[in-house]
Amino acid sequence: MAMKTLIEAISEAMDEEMARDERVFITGEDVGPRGGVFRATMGLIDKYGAGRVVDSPLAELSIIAIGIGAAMAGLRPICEIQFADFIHPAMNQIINEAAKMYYRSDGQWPVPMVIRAPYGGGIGGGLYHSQSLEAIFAHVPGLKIVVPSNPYDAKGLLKSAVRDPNPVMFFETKKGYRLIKGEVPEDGDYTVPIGPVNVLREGDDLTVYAYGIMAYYTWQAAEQVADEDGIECEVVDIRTLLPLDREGILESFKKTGKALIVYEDNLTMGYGAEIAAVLSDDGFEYMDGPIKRLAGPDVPGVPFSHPIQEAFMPNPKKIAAAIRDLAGY
Amino acid sequence: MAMKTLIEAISEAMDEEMARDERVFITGEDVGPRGGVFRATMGLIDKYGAGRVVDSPLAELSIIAIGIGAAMAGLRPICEIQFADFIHPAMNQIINEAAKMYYRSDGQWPVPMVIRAPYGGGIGGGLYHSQSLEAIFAHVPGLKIVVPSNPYDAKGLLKSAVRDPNPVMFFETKKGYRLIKGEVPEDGDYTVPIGPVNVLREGDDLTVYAYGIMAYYTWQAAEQVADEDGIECEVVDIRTLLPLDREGILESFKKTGKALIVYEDNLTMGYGAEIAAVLSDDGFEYMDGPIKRLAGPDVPGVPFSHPIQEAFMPNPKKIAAAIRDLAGY
Amino acid sequence: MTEFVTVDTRVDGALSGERPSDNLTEEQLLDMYWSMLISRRVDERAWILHRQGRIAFHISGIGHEACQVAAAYAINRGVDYIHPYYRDLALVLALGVTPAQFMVSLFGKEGEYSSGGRQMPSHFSAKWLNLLSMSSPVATQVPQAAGLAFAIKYKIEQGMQDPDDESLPRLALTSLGEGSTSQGEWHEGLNWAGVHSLPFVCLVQNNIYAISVPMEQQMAVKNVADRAPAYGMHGVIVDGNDVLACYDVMVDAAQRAYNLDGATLIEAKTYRPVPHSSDDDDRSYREREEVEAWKKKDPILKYQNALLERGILTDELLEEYNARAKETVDEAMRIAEETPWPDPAPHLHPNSVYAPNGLDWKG
Amino acid sequence: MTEFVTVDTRVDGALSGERPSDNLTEEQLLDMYWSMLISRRVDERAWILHRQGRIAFHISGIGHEACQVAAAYAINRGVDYIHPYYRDLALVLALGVTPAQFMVSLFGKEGEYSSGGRQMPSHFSAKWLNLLSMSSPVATQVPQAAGLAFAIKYKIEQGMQDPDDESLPRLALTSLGEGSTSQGEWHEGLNWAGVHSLPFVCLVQNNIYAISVPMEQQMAVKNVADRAPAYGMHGVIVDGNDVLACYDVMVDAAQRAYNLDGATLIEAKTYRPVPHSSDDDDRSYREREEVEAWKKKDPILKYQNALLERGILTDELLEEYNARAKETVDEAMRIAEETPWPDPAPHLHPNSVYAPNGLDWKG
Ligand SMILES: Cc1ncc(C[n+]2csc(CCOP(=O)(O)OP(=O)(O)O)c2C)c(N)n1
Ligand SMILES: Cc1ncc(C[n+]2csc(CCOP(=O)(O)OP(=O)(O)O)c2C)c(N)n1
Ligand SMILES: [Mg+2]
Ligand SMILES: [Mg+2]
Repeated sequence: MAMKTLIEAISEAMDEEMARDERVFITGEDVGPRGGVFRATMGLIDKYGAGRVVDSPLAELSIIAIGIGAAMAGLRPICEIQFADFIHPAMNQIINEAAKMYYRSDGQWPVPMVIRAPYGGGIGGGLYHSQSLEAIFAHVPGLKIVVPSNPYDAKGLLKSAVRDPNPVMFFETKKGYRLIKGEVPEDGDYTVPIGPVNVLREGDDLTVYAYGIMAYYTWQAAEQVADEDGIECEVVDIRTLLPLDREGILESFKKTGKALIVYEDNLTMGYGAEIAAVLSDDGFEYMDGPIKRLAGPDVPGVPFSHPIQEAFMPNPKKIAAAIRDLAGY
Repeated sequence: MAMKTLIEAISEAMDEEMARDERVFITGEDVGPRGGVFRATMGLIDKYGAGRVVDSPLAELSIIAIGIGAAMAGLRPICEIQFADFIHPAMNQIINEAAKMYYRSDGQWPVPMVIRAPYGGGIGGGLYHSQSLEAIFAHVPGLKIVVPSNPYDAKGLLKSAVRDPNPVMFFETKKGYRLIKGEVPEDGDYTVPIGPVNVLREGDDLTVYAYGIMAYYTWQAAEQVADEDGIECEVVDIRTLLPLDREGILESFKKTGKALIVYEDNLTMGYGAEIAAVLSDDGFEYMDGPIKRLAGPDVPGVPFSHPIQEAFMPNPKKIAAAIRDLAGY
Repeated sequence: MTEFVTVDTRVDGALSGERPSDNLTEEQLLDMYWSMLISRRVDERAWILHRQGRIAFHISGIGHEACQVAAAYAINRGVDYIHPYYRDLALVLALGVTPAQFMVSLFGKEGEYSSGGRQMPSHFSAKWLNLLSMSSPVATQVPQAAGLAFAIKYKIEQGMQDPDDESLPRLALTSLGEGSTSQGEWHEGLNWAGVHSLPFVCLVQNNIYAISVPMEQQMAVKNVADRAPAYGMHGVIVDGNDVLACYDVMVDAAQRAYNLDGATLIEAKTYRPVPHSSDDDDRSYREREEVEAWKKKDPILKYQNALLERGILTDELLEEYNARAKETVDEAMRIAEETPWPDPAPHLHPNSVYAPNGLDWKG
Repeated sequence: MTEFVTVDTRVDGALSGERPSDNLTEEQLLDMYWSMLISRRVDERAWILHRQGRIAFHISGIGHEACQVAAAYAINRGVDYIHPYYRDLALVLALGVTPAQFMVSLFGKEGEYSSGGRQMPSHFSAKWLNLLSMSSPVATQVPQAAGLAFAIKYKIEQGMQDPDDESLPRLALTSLGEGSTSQGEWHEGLNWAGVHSLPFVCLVQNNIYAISVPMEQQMAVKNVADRAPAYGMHGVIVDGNDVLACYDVMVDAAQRAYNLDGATLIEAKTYRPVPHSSDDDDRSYREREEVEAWKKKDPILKYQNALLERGILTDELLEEYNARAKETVDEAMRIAEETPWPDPAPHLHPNSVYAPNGLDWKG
């Protein structure tokens, strides 16, 4: 095992999948010589050529549509959207097309493609370089949605995504790209299955659900409240948001009876709403307190100005406070 | 008062607002001589001219963007999207632009516009003429979202929408256009405020939350179970989905302690998730049973074939059954 | 970078040099006639079924048969990719979808060929013919077809496909109406086709209306093909009611694609003599005289007369064809009626939503 | 329907007839020089601040000053609508945004002029100048600007506005980079402008790169303006580093708009001699020689030399201007530093999200 950053793990996954399968190609803005604005595809054009690492025109819907067409023709596109905030022009292609193709053709036309997009705030990106988009897409049957929280999962899940015969949206915490480090097997082709949630930390007092960088922050907060207050949280990293592992979600709740859901996206209709809905129905008999959500406020975006941004974003401190509140219920 | 269909009420609202305010204009596909494919704008071009009832090119993002630009310049656009299913090309303009404009300019540029779109299934429309889109937009702070269930509300809410200084999405149940009839004041300029929920029927046993045609069906089901089983449901018509009237939602729940949420959209991350999340947090201490959702299954669309469509759609019978189940909890 | 291409105005019939259609055998010429005729008859029956209240919806290809059948015959049928639009009934029948399959789809009966009855009629799909699956939002197929064409070029360039292997798709053809070219999807799709010089053909069936909206409220050009230069594409205008003229330009475009010599935008000028769909009433937006005038230019009539004149078609043959068409349609109807309604359960099951893990899709 | 417009290639300087710029007074000529200079100096200071780690981000207008300042001076400044893009620093300063306001925005300090500090720097907005609010997704402003132009024409046609009233906006100008023309938003916006012959001007600042992606991977035409005919728009190509040439074509376009005579697409050929933004490193995608060659064509240098040659600018004046520029920038910096950080609360309050009920917005 070697220590890798999140983005290194992601780059490695793409590199290995391209080496493994000639059908895999990458397209997106600046993915070629520039190596992507976050450098996730750095060096791949030198290794695999401009035919397989294709700088697209500045046109997101076409990036996705080219991917859909190529996937139906048997290739394995990895489409990079430079920032998740710019995925909206492609929503028609993703929601009405990629997600519905297999179903609408009664299985005739699968769409095996991956859509990678850096998401999330806290990097001074303002309204349009900070968005979380998972909630909207989590309402779209036919998509799979993955949001890894650590390098091991990121690499293993991305490889699974490339091999999955369905459209997989792969959201990457850009704030965590270089911040989050972790062990990744030195070599050897491992995958992490798309589907099951992952318990990052066991505990009996309450369950905190999160994904992406919020799972990372939650784990930090959980360690802190364990140290300082003796509160033992179970931290469930949802990882695959769609299709949701309902049993996995419920299992922990049956033990603790208390749930906090953390996400940085706007509160209302954010992904935590679905977790709360599942728990308050299937988990009703285990409920031992209100289902709490800690999320971004309902304003149209993450503000740029530093103090406002900080006030917007959940962080380990706010999470710890929410844990203490709920534990004390 | 006169009996009107839902669509008549909607047409009247537009007619009266155009007569009242020269800034109001309509654009969309086939809204001119054709009067809209559902005939909502029938006759308006004769009355107000082709300058105010403007057949757009077949291009939804431009319909919305023209509306945004015109609204910022002081007009009052009513943009018609022919079927909600075709709004996706405009999601960038709605989510990233219309919704965020006022906030991103610190109040410099309001966007007073209305986006009308017929939604919903049960009319043999298959995957692309049956969609419910409210859940996705309900996650977008800056938008207001209205879904009327009856002619009186439809007319009054649409007039409020035209006068609202914000972008208002107005979803119209196309199945209910001619099916749902109700009393509408003969003349006299009334409005219904955007915001508060409306209790359609009082009851102590449990609360059913719904909107649009599902509120209409729910009311029918509630009458039936009252007659047949003596179960008294409170039926809360949410009407304004964003911003949500949290107090209005909670008020009924505090009385009944049991909630069923009905929507025809896909279950997962549908609008009912947010209601469940609100109730299981702020309403926890009143909970007297699991929060139940009755919704469309998680398949990518409403199928065309009649028996499959029927199996997909919630209807009064299924709602009554869900009410009985919950009442018996 | 492809050079601009000036627009070729074959609509005036000013064809010079050898015409590919000159090489069509009598049998082929008659096959094409049959394809147009059977499509028309199936289509007419659908209107009748709708009027009888037996089906809920029909959207028609009447009037568009010439350019569609020409397209099917000019390419490698059943092998090249076709990403069609809802008016392409003649195209998909010429490709190999059967009248019975289409009839079943009108009802949404069990085992419906394109979607298992999940989609509305005329939302074609037939993997076995490399006919792609249609949605309703217009123009979405255009950039996807560029993606199919991209894959063809990719496979050739990466040594995964022999460029001359006729058992594999060598072009992607997509079609749509003139109104749909207002969509950003069209712009972005054609832009890719031009930038990457893809084996791509875009067939715009210009019937001068998008439901009720006429050309001049749709675009500020006289011809859709006038936009080809904006994408470095070859642009052609053709009389869309003249099947052989359409065949000529389609063959030309197909050859260009097979040679990886650039993408082509074909504008077929035609007309829809019937309402937009069974939900439409076209009297609100166009004069009856206009409709009647166009009916005189009917593509089937036109071709029929040409073939009669050339002695390829005879009155007996014509009678035989009409009888065969009626039989075929009756038989298709019988099959559709006898087909049972589907059991909803599998169509609402999660397994219907996702392709199974481990499926190694090869296209 | 507007007729096609052949592209005018003023890039070669082949101007004939009277040039609007011939009528500019010396004062106006010097004002324009000052506008270019102050923008450059503010911009350079922003780069320094970033290098010093005092600000987090800067996106630059360096190299683009000529076409931007020309645009500001050719229209009815502060009255006509401008829907800009992030590189338009010189344009917005020439319009009336102050260097201090811009400096405050670099930090996101309290009361920031465009968004209260909610947006990243260079996301301009100034209602009092009819400068519209920018987002980051490229090209979204284009169809919105068509909407602004639509409103102008609407008000005139409905008798709500006197067409000659210069106190009201009579055109909408929007600008963007060449890469952004690949977006469907651009297509749909220009299509409206053409169909409705709107008082609309689209200024494409073609610096031949979209971040790292060069023209030839972006479009299959040599000039963006080659696409104007596809929209029934007037198309013009101009040397974007020649402020007076830009002024000439801008005046022409503005007059056309004021006369409701049609929409114009202007392509200003220019270059970005600096990285795309402070996050970029342009060495991975272009040769230093190319950058150096373009630096020789710097628009300020070019204009300065022309003015010196004509005796309008003198060495003393130049020195004075430079001193004044330094002072202005220093003062702007001082103000920015002294401005406090904002209190987050009002920016996260629901009241910040929705315009209040009852507001009767008049634009
Ligand atoms: C994105 C989208 N918007 C609206 C519609 C509704 N609609 C269906 S067909 C049509 C007109 C299409 O006109 P055109 O492209 O000219 O094709 P034609 O039907 O004339 O062959 C419209 C508006 C749609 N299907 N998709
Ligand atoms: C929809 C969208 N996609 C991607 C981006 C990221 N991005 C910002 S600027 C830019 C390049 C723009 O190039 P061009 O239009 O040529 O303008 P220039 O920066 O060269 O002036 C890109 C890709 C964006 N802002 N919006
Ligand atoms: Mg048409
Ligand atoms: Mg550029």
